[in-house]
Amino acid sequence: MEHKLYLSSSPHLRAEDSTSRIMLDVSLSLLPACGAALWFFGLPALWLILLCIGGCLAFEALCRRLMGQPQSLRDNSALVTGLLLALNLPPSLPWWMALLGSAVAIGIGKQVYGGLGTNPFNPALVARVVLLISFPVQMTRWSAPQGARADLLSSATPLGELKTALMTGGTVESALAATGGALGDFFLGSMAGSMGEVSALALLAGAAYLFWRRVLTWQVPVAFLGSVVLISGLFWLYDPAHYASPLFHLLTGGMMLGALYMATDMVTSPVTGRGLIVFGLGCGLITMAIRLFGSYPEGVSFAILLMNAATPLIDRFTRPRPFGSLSGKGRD
Amino acid sequence: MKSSAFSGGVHPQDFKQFTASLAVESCPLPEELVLPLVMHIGAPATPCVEVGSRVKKGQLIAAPKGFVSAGVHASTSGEIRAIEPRMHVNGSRMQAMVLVPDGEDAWADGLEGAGPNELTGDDIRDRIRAAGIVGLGGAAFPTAVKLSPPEAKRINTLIINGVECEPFLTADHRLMLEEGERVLDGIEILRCLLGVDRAILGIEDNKPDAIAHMDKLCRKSVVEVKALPVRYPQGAEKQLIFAACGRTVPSGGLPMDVGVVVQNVGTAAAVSDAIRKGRPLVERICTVSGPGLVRPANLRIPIGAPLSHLVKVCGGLRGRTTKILAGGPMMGMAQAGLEASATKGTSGLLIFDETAAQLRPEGPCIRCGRCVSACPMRISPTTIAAYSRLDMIDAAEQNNAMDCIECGCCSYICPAGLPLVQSLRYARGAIAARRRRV
Amino acid sequence: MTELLIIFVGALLVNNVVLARFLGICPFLGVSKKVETALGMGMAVIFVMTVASVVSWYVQYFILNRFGLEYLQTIAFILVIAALVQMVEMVIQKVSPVLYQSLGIFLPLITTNCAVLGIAVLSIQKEYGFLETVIFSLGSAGGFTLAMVLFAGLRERVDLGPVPASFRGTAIALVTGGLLSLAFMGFAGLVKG
Amino acid sequence: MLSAILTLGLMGLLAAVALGLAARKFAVETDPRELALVEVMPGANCGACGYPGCGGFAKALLEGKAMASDCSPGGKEVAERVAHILGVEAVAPEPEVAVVLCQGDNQKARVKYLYQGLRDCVAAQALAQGPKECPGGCLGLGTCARVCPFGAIEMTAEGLAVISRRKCTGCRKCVGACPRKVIAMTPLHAEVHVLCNSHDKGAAVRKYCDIGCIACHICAKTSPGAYRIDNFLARVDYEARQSPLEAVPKCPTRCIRDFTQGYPEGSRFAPPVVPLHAKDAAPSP
Repeated sequence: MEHKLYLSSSPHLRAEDSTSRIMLDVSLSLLPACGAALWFFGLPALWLILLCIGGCLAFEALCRRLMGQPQSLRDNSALVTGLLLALNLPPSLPWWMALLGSAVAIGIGKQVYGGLGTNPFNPALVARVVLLISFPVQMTRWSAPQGARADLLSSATPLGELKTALMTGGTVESALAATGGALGDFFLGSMAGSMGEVSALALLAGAAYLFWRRVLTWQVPVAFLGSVVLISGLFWLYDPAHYASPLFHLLTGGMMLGALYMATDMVTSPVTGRGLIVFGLGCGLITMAIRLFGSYPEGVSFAILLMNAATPLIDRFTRPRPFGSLSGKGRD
Repeated sequence: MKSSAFSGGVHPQDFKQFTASLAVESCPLPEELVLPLVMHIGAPATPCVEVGSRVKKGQLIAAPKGFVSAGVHASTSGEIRAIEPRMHVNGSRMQAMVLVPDGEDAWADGLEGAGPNELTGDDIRDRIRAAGIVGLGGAAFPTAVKLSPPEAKRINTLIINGVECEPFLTADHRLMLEEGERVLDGIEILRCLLGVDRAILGIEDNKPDAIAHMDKLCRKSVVEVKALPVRYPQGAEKQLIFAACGRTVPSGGLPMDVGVVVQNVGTAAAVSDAIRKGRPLVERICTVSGPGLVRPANLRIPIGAPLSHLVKVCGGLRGRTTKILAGGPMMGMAQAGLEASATKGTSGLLIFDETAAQLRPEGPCIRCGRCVSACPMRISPTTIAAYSRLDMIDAAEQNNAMDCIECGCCSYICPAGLPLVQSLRYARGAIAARRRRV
Repeated sequence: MTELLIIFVGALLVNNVVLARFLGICPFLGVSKKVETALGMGMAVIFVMTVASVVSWYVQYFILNRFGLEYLQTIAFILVIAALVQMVEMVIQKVSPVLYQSLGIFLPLITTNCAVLGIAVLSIQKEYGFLETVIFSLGSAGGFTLAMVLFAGLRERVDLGPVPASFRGTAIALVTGGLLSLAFMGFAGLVKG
Repeated sequence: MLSAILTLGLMGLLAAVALGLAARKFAVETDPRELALVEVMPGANCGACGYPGCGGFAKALLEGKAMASDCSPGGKEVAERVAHILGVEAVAPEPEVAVVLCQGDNQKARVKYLYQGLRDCVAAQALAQGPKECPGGCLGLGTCARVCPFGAIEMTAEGLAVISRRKCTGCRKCVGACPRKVIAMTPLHAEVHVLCNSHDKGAAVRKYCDIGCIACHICAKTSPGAYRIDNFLARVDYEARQSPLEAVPKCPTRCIRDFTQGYPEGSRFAPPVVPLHAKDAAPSP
């Protein structure tokens, strides 16, 4: 043997899944949602998606270069951020705002902390919220879903209609009538909203793939959606005229996108199973608090960001008890 | 009785197809045998023969020093050529006895066995100690020590480890298939010695032939053969105890705290030899395998055979060798060459070529939590590794770093390719050093 | 009852003293490197803020208003708060030296903590009654503690990572604080605070 | 106006009385010297003294457990001030600096195997005694640089630790951290060092290192008394009166280095321009 051997610490076998593969899986699973966006909002949606992805990749490369760090495009995480950001934006957003969002997501949301894995907040959501607060008009100017022949008619989201109706003394029914949609349409995605959040069907299909690939774990979606159903259900049973049904809450706004993709972001959620459940419950609780009582019609993004902030604390208090530790004995 | 599943664990590809169906073959004697004075956990043995003296197979050449120690026996007849530092499988040079075989392979005189009821418990224990038997599963803890629990600890269950959960390795598998009687005899001796009437032989269910065979043999005895669902690290002591009889060894405690003694099947076979034939531990079965080897095999090797000799017996290297491991791929030690020699604990020698050894480049932790859910000791490897990297030893200790058993599940599953086990080992080393100082 | 709840939630979340009113930034940045110290500081602030508000309320309504000395509000409040904090400092030093050591220089800083003075003044401005003042200051101090602890958790985590050299320390803490404040904006309008 | 003054005055008086009572009731005994001691410490909290931080050292001093001269980063100055506060005689410590006794970077020294894993010398050393063929050479993974509280150690691009003699305060942290014991404490006045740490025989050293000591004895012959060969490794006798300088250019493997002429190859530290003994005279920051 004239060449040198490799030496490393045990173990010497490695599982197949790598970071870049996981990120690629997430991107692949978002394809149905992208397709739905294209179907309902037409070519502008495609441009916006490509712009966000391109922007994120470019800013990622730029930041790494400025910091004198090795390039990290190959881990595919910027791709995921770009995709998720695009799907969180209204289809009629001016192009430069999308670029600005990409810069915020990658720069402030992620690279400033040292890159992948270190950011405490979900980068795409940081960008979305920054845009929402900076450009409230453009960020809430929704185009109605018109299929491929998009004629960019302005319209309000079902949640927006609901909030307006309730504030002006209307009822849930009048709000639903104003959106002109049925729950079935919401499920397929035929409603106004951010590009990726409209079609629950497409999102569920993608999530099923992720679940099969074992990238997605059940805790956050189940806890998140479960607590939303529970809370909205209680209020709905109490007064159906002024509180929308659980199904309405599940299918509208960013609920599906948030619960299946944004809240399940590995980097910004807890590492333990118990922690993930607490995280999901917290997301659901805050989302419903904002939706029912807040001034914003939609609270998913804020809820996830707030729970992102609580993640280090959740991790600390759900630290697993070692096998055989005295307090853990009862569980066995 | 139903078997409980321990939490965590992983399912690596087992690669046992290389050698699982190959009968154990004898390994020819090498030109020299290198017997390190430390082949066990505990104090090094002290040489008790002079350089240049002629020794017979089975003769004690280095005596144990203290209670936790084990003697070294000549694994063939020949001449002690030197006592000098030689490369050990642990990677450093350590004092070893170099034995040049004379080719006769003649047993020492006076090695006599005993019948089933001739010996008292203390006699058996003394014979096991005198035979230099250590745990043959890999940890190499002196067996006699394990068999001498303090009075206060009541032992009521003997668990025999036939799990062999490490990929590639088939030594225990073949031993049970080919010499099941010897294993069973050893189990019976150990059982009587400990005075327990419950013995469980745990075997993973990827070895159905061994399960069937041992089940048939054990029908007449009280030994219960238990098929365990495949999961790494089933063979780790605490996990095996939990899987086999549902008891939880307390954190920082020993199996005896829950009334259990665990022994490996190979150890049981060695105990049988020591009692029935009076023969000390001079050989073991070692799986020599891996894609980088011409002819993988299960070899019955004399203790102290150089690794290079084992490779030669197996037809030599094939392709571009990238990695050499002593032991299994999950917990075994990487070697810088073939210079070292097999010790009592060397259950396998694995040769990887470039298809197997490519570790993925390290990336940042993405907090996926897979290491946390894979950890059979239920600690948080990624958290401890982060602290370890910054030398935050206090924080690592608070996060239960000392519970780590270095099974390798976390590093195996990590998508970022982080050397988590190494970080944990580093933290554990620092914690232990600090505890010694205080 | 609902009124009090609204005041409490409003002070705790919607108009969070640190993240929405931007008062008390000094300890927010200074004592937030560890969750334990942040929690200790939070507890100290809960105590000081509540007592200070209550005493200030009495001073306002029973002394200043009675003698027509409303213009002395700021100086009188500062006097009361400073004396209180000194007292707390002495007690903590005696009772819990460990807590005293970790709070260190920041205990005297509560003296000049604008949050404490701010909440005392705000509850007068909002013309709260006695019970409302107590609830308001408890909520505000609770919000301060909540923000501190969340922020300390985030900082502990961020400090483990490879933050670029130019952002290390206060810079990244401010970025994180900004993002946290952003997230808290979601509570806007939750109750009319 | 009067009422304002009276009110405020009364309130102030009330507060003062309350505070005074509290101060008496909750008084905590502290040794005023402790504060004074912490004041004069360097404040690096490096732990070189063996106590937790400068505060811990001050406590230990007061309890008589530590010596005034135990603070090596502070050197003579701190020792004197501490002694003054404690009212004892100062014993000035001999100033020392740490030196990495190796020049075998990745270019000059051969590796035993290709290491994959933690970028840490202690972790690498645990794997078959480290990736370098040389049993004593610098592993170059930067454990010492990480533990140095003064930023006095840099890692060259080719993987060699170099210690700045200016920034080093002699706290010995790196000495304790190095798994290969390649860092030695040397007197500050010594400027010539044999930069090799291998006790192997010359032939063995030649095989794995271009710049290691081969124990040829030329240095000992050129500058008699200034060097001694200790188990196949030359060492400068720092106590000797003879100057070791003459032997520096004669060394066939160039492993003897005169530090006034610069640091080992690859270091970005500027070579010292003034003689190093002048360090004491240099204005302290």
